Amino acid sequence: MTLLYHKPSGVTHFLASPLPEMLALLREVPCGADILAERLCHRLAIPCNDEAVTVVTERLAELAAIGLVHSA
Amino acid sequence: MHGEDGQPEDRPDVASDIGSVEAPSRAQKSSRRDLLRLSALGGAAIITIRPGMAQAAASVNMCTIAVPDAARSTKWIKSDGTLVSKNTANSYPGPTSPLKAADIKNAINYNTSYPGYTSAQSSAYTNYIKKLTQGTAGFTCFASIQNPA
Amino acid sequence: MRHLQIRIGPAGFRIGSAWPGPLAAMRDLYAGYPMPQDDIPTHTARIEPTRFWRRWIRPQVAICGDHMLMDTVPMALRHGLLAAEMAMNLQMALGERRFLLLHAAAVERGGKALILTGESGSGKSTLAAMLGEQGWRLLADEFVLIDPESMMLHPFPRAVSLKNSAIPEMERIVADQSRFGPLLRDTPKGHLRHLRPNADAIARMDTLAAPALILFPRFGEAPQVQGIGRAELFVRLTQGSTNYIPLGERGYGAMTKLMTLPAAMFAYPDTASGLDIVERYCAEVGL
Amino acid sequence: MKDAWPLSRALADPLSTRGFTAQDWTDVISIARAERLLGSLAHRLSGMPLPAPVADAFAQARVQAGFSHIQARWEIEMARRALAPRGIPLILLKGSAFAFAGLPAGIGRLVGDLDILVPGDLMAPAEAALLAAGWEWLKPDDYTDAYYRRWMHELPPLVHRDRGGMIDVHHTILPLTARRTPDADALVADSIEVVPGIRILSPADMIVHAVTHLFADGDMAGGLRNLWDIDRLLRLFSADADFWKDLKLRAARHEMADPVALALRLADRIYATPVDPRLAGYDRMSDGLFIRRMLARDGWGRETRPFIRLAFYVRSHWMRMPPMMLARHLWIKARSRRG
Repeated sequence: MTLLYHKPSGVTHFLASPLPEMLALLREVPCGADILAERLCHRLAIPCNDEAVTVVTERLAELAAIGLVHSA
Repeated sequence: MHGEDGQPEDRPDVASDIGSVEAPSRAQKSSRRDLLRLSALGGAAIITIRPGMAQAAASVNMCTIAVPDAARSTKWIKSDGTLVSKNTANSYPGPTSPLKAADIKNAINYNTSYPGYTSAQSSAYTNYIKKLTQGTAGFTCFASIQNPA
Repeated sequence: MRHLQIRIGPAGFRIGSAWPGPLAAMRDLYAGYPMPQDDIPTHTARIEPTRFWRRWIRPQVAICGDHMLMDTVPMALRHGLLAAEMAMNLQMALGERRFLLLHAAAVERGGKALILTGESGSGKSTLAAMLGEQGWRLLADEFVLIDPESMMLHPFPRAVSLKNSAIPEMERIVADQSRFGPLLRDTPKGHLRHLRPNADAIARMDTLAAPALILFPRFGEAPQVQGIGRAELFVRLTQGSTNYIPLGERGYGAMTKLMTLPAAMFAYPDTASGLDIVERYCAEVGL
Repeated sequence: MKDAWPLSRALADPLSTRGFTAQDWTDVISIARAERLLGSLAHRLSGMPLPAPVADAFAQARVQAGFSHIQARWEIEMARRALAPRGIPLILLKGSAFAFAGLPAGIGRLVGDLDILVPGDLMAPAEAALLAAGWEWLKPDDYTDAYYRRWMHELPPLVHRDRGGMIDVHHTILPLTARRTPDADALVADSIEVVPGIRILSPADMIVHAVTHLFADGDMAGGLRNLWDIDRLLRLFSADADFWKDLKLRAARHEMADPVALALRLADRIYATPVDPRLAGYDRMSDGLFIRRMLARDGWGRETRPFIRLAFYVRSHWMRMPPMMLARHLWIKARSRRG
């Protein structure tokens, strides 16, 4: 679990993996869900498949709902 | 999608302060793979800290909630907690007097019934209370009841 | 409006009452407390009739002040003292923006503070009151105030509210009967009696202490001790804080520092074994 | 204190607090909290030598206002993210506008709900976009809902299901039942872009809106704070040579000339706001009633003068509705309360 204080909203969140890893990757280079899933799998050294893309897409939506990421 | 911090300089106030609580991802490779399995979606990945005991410790157990609130007092409460016209199937008239915080707390935590009401009725009332949002009558009380932990 | 002014730690209160009775009880209970700094209380608490005739006819006491809550149940006039105490609590819980405020009790020894927290009924007040009579200094009962910058604990030695079985327990060990308020029967929290902290706790209310240990007691179960993970500690402390969120980044900073303190949870069947467990934890961390 | 006059004096002229006794300070703090003006007072008196407890209370009031600004800006940002992709501009009103644009009226002010103005023809898409982004109805009963949609100048309030923040979406600045009809299209057309996608009203329109809020919204409750907003805005805007001329034109265009004149006279009397006497007009007998109503607090922060309050409550309903509709409204409200 990673603890995070989000300054713009003043809200505290706990994030479970792989959300912190996803945020770290987006901070390096912003990108869409497909590419993010690939980069994440690469970083975690696991094979990338459709399931991974689905999970990343869902998790991105959760992050967007609390405002930690947003569409360009 | 973009990470907020990936935004250009004209959004200087969007910076996150991430501090690690417990060493993350010292997990085995198999559990790493689990992270990206569909089944992993079942569990909550985000816990947001909400106002806990937003109210005085002293006020806890002291407030009451009218079910439904005064403006909608003619409505009945369905088992899922939504308000419906009276005599709708699976619905009940509200309690004759507002429910007390101590009883609500027990009902939320231990599924107990309200004094004088059946368990089906009680669960409808509790579901109604759980749906209260900020700005609605009774929310302040509900927020103060929310159990620490 | 007839009223009383007192200072408790950093907070100056003005307590107004529509009736003389509760105010007289407050005066006795808070005898010996200092006046607000510069005679300027900045927290106003009031108890008033819910309707004007309710002052005389079946009196109903509403809990009011600068900060108020909707939906609070009016109280009987015989519980007016409790209503006044609750009105004071409300001012702190809803208004405090300098200190991080934890719903907890605290005691001090050798400059270090033990924080006892948990839900109502966990026995934290009783344990703190007991320790306060046994060589520890009582720092706070209802609210623990932490300065987010220095991380020092600022004493807030309010009268301790003893409930039910804790009342006879404390009556047995406190010799000075004038320290007790009237016995309030059948309040919404059961039987209740207030206890003024001892003279030392009041005289040294401006002497700060460094938090050293956080314990979560749980009364009424067989003795059992367990650790608490840091994430869980964080969540429990925030849920027990009345102003964590509105303090913003300062609150977060303070909470992450508190999170690094030694902490544990324990269950205990009676006060004696509870005190025993507390002392063992304290010995472990050199407190 | 017998009323809130020392508070309004302190805001207008901080040096007037130099003779304050300990009791005066305690009273003025309670009154200012009740009027939601403690943060504003704290800023007005910053830099003056203050007794330690007062300085501490003021510092805490500033913290409180500061965090409400963080929350307000975040609600604005989240609303922008919901509306911008559909090309709907966000025109901020009231406290959110002051806080976002950094106007002096925002300093120390508590900002509550998010109020936005949306062009009338974009109301439906705006509603859909907000619902999709997690805002929900407060689940009002059918009558209230129908009433809002038919007669009010806004959607029924929406609350965000996770954050709890409330948003009021207006398409004009007065209820359609009111006897005056502001020119909503002109409000939108002359609004000013602060950052891409986020706009505020033009200075003259902002004053006109603050005036509608002062008089039409409720029964003059919170009047001292709303008038303080007007004072702060007028002092800023009137530095522009054309401002008073603009204000006169806009007030006329929105059918608000009389209320604007009254607000200017009240600001002059209560906060010594410099106003153009040609717009303010002559004092009237009734001005004094408004002033007595707005200052009705005792030293414990409690409301006083119940008769005047009641009169203003009834008046506020008269202003918003034709008599027959008012009767119907009060009847239905009374029945639902009796339940």
